[in-house]
Amino acid sequence: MGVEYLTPEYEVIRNENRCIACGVCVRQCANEVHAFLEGTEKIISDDAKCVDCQRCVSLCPTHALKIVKNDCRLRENANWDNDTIREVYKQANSGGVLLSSMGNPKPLPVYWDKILINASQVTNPPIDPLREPMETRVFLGKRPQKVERGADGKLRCELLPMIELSMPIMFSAMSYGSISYNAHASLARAAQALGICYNTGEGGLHEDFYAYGDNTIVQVASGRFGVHENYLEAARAIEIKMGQGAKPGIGGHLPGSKIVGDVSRTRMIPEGSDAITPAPHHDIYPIEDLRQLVFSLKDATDYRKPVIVKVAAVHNIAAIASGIARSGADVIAIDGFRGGTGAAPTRIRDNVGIPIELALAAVDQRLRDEGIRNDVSLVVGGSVRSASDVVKAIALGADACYIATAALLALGCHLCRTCQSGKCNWGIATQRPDLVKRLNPDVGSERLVHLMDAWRHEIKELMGGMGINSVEALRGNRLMLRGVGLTEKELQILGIAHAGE
Amino acid sequence: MNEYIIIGNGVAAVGCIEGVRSQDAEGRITVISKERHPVYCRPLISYYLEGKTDLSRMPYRDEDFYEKSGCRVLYGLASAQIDPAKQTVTTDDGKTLSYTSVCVATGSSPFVPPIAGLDTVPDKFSFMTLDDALALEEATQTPKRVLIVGAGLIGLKCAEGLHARAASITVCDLADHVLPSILDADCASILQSHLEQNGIRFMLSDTVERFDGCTAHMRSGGTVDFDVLVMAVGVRANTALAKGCGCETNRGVLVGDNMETTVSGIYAAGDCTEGTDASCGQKRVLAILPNAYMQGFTAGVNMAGGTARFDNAIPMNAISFFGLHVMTAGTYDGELYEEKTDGGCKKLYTKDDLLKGFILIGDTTRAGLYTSLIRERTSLQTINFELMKKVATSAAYSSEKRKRSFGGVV
Amino acid sequence: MTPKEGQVRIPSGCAIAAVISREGNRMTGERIIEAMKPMHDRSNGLGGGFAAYGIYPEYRDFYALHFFFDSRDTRKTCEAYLKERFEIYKAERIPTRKLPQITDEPMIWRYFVAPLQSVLRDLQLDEKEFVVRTVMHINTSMKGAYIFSSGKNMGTFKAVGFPEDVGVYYRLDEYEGYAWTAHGRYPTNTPGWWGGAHPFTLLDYSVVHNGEISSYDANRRYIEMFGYKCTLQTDTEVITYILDYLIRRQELTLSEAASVIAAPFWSTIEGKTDLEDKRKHIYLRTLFPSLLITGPFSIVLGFDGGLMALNDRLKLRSMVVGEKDDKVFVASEEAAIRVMEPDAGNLYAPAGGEPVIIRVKEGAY
Amino acid sequence: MKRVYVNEAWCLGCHLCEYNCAFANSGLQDMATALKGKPIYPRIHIEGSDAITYAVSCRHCTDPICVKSCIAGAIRKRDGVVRIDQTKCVGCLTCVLVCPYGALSPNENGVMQKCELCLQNSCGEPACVTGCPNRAIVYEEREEDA
Repeated sequence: MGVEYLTPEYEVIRNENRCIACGVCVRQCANEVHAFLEGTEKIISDDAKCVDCQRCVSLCPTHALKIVKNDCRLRENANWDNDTIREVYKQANSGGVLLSSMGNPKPLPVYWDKILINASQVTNPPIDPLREPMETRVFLGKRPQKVERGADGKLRCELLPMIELSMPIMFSAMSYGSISYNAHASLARAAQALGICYNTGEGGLHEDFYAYGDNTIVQVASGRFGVHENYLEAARAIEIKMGQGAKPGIGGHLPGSKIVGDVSRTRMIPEGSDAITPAPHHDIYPIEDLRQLVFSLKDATDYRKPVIVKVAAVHNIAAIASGIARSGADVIAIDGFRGGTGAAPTRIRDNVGIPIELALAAVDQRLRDEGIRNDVSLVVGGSVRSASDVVKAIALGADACYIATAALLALGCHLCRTCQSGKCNWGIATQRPDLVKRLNPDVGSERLVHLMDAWRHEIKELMGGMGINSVEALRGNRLMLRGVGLTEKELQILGIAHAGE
Repeated sequence: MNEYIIIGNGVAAVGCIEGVRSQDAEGRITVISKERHPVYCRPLISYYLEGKTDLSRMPYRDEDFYEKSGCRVLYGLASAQIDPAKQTVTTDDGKTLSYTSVCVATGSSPFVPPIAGLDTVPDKFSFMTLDDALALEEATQTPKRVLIVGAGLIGLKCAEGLHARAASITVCDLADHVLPSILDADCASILQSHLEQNGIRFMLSDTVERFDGCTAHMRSGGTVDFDVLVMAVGVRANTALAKGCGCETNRGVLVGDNMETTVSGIYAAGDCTEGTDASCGQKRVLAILPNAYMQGFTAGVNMAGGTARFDNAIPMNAISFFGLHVMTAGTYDGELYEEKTDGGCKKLYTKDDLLKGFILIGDTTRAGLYTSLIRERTSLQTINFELMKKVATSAAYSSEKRKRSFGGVV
Repeated sequence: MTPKEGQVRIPSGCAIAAVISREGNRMTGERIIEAMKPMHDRSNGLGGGFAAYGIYPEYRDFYALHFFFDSRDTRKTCEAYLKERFEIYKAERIPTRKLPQITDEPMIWRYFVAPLQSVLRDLQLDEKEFVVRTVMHINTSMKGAYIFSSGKNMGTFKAVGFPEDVGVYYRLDEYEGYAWTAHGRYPTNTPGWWGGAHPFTLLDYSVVHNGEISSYDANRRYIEMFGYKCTLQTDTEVITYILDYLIRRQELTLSEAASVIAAPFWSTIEGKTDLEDKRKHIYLRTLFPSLLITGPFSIVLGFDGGLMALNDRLKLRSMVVGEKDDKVFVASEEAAIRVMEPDAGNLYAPAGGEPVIIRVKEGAY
Repeated sequence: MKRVYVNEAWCLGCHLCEYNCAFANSGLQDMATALKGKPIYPRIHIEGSDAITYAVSCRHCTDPICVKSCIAGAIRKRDGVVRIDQTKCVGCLTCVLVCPYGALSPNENGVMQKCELCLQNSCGEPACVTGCPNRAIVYEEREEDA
């Protein structure tokens, strides 16, 4: 290949007055952007290799580095913008499907940001979370329709298996393989410390993490990687993955180069073989097949594990959710179109699926209209970015939120969106031992705990402001929300009034 | 209350005081010091001449050391004799002190060979004590021609110390290379040429046959005219006192690992002793400072009723001349690994799966790791010696050992 | 035009009072009317009302449906609707006194009715559920008609005005009941609407409430799954439906229902040493999370044969209880109790979430 | 007492500890001014092989052989911390000869220096610890034989 027409996307700017040539940037960049000019103490940078992950910037002790977007631009064109043209060049160079990682970066509406939260004034006192108890505990799962009493007239206090969470947040599915051992260790340890759950994704459960079983949700995906009896037994709950927000309708492909050592053993596939996750579960074509899988898993685990069914938010999500609610599943997890991924075709990531806010509102209302909302809990994910997003999601009707991108950010991810390269400089989306060790789970788990502690404080503050002292009273409490800048239709779907009303 | 008497006031004495005090806060300690100075380290005297240290910085311990240690020092006295039966020490001014245990730390003295005409030399010195250094300083107020007899450690350090003060320095030695006691000819030549580059003149395989005032007549036939003569032929352990009270002696006072002599209640430490060289297992006088302290400390602990052993003494030296560092340790016995570098060298001797000794000239980075291998008698199979040979690094150890070293209290 | 109840959610502050005779001794409405006077400032003249139990002993087998109609036509349509479903034993205007303080009155009627057995059989519904559905239907679908009382041997009387005036207006001095509850309202909008006044009732459950609950929409959206329609958007309405759901439909006891709506904190539950009690609380909280009511409330629930007073779990609203002989008194302020019975004793403020349940002796009502 | 401990599992070999150390002990306000264009003389050093790296600094041994061996009496242990009186040091390197960890090294003037836990500079906490990006170096209390 001759000239590829691709100018470097970023420019590495080194302040020579500050650079002390310590070489940290040289040693830390897995993309080999920085190098000592041979025989000198001078460091040079190859802009073309830079993915803007900011590892060098973060570690440079004298703050001598910055990465900026290359301002070399093609002639302005509102239709054919730079990125679109670059993509055409790339495809003309390679003939391949474009690959991307993490969530949809396009400027599509973020409904969280168009929803505002209420607070108490005069007619009703705000509650100070520093003075009064403020409860964030939730239970996920199916609730019986009717209270039962024994012959003695006493309540038969028997509940179906549920997932108890100290706060309405879980770490969502990320497979061992797509992320590193240390990233998983961080998630598992944090989940245990926090009293919440993390999720294995479809990569199986590494033997070292069985100890965290009570805080683990194990996934059964269409590839069935790593699924065996002990795996199911170890878990707090089992999640059937039907789809993923970042790439609804397609499967996955973890290249053989990443199927090494423990990853291969944990997935139960030979080293070096590609891990192909089929687009559908080939044993689930219609909904009734799903019911069979749900009950197969329940049978296999003696009805002691709640079953979650995870789907991507797509156009007719309300009807799909209704079907899942009737399939015997205990929890429905819905993943919005902004959800992250270790690798997805760019076109799919950026163009398929719908926003989680609308999906959530539609599903919650549909299940209530059908009187089956108590049969399932709703967990939503796909770009829940902050405590206020969580509060809005709960008020719209979610029982809990799944977060992954925010968790990865806590671990050091800088959203450079090149996970697919396997050269994650932050030790997260990589299996290269020298890179994996960059994520010390002591630090990682502590940062995750910090993040969740902070969010919990914020959730409590927000609830206290509304005069609510338990998250149960927030769930589905849409009166606490108002829209701004939304159309009648959007407000109607969200089931909220406009600000000022 | 126990009465401890320490005869001598060098580093071994300090070790002994600190050893006693680690066990017994009460007992009375008496130090009998021939020199009139509080404890200092003799190796510093060349640095003193060189101007790298001064009298105020030379004391080995703080000014209040003796007071804080509850010790009385009798300066300017030598012990005349020890009576082990009566458990007394009689000083040369006739006082008799009783002891519960006594430590002989009498050190060593320069050996001055009987050379004809030595009495005709007006300015002649030894180079052992601070007083020697002060006298030499006085004698070299104006640049003088200096002749040093002896190219051992003392002679060469003296040469370096006087370098800036002397008009010329000539060093002669019967041996065919410098530092014959610690270097082989090969390594010595590196050092010698470095010293020569710095203006020191050598006359090796040669010695003074006769002095005639300020002229030395050499065996080789030549003459050397000089103003100041320093005799640095060697040292002898001061064993007379111990021998006098029945302790067995050889070249030094014989001691066991607990530093007790062959006479019960009498301990010995420092340059006057002959202990076991752990690198070869033979008895040797190891007249080096770290050993003196550790022997003194061991003696002190045992004198005060504690239990301590010092069984990994090895010969070792760190010395530098005009910026060139030389380190040696152990015995030069066994298979040789050798590296030559620009202006330096490395020699490692291994035998029976152990590192026995080494010589480093020039790069001495982390030399302590090699020393440790000898002292700890580390099996070389348990480490990556191929790596260790090339560079002294704990990377050659197992990760468990590193974990203990860097992740634990050591 | 300012919106009225049901079109918008109107927060309000309030005064409540109640009295009950454990012996079933009947009292006229005079004393409870007097009790509202010292709490005058807790209302603003935009709503007052009373619920009385044991007032219709001669019609005890019939549901007493109290109606507001906005026109004669509405009443006729409504009566026709009722006739298809109920035997109407008696229909009459509720007697009132003209008072200058009470204006804009609607037509106020009561019907003593019994469901037609044939209809019940056709619909496969029990009697109470059938009455509830009728009330829901009329209140949501028949414009201009509103049932504000639907229990047996009890009745609710409410209007726009100060409660002491409302009592006189409805001639409550002429009724005798073994239990009374009263409510004065301080809504935060101007017009008020007769239907929006308290107590709010369904069957024999009546609720007077002081507070503004923050869990409202969570509660509402939950309870609406079970056929209830919260047309008024008031706290009292949703609380009434919740209690109906828990007590009548889920057959929980009063104290169990109280443990759902004013559930103890998890930390309290975990600290319980009575394991059975602990298990019960975990069960109820886990089963009915969306019926937890947060925010300030003090309520008195009236039901056939008793009262239950309950505060929110943080006790963000005042409520005191006192007693004398066979009578038990509940009010927002002690002054109100003193008016009813100057010598009332055992006065105390129940803790948040601790239900006070008073029942009339079996057979005495 | 608190000491600096190193866990090679997390050491990235980035050498930041060395630079942070050199800067902390430079007495200067700005790292670039302090370290630009000159060799650095840190008191902590990264060592390692192809597979592992780790930082080495003074262990503040319970029974420090350097203290016993110093010919100038310049190395003393006080309050658990082994310190060098640089005014007394004559640069003989005997301490280098005896230290089994390789924790001592000379400064640019040939005077010995070693980690003194940043107790003598303005850092408060060892700079190598605060600057370590992966918590491979920690400053904490540990039990003997732990």
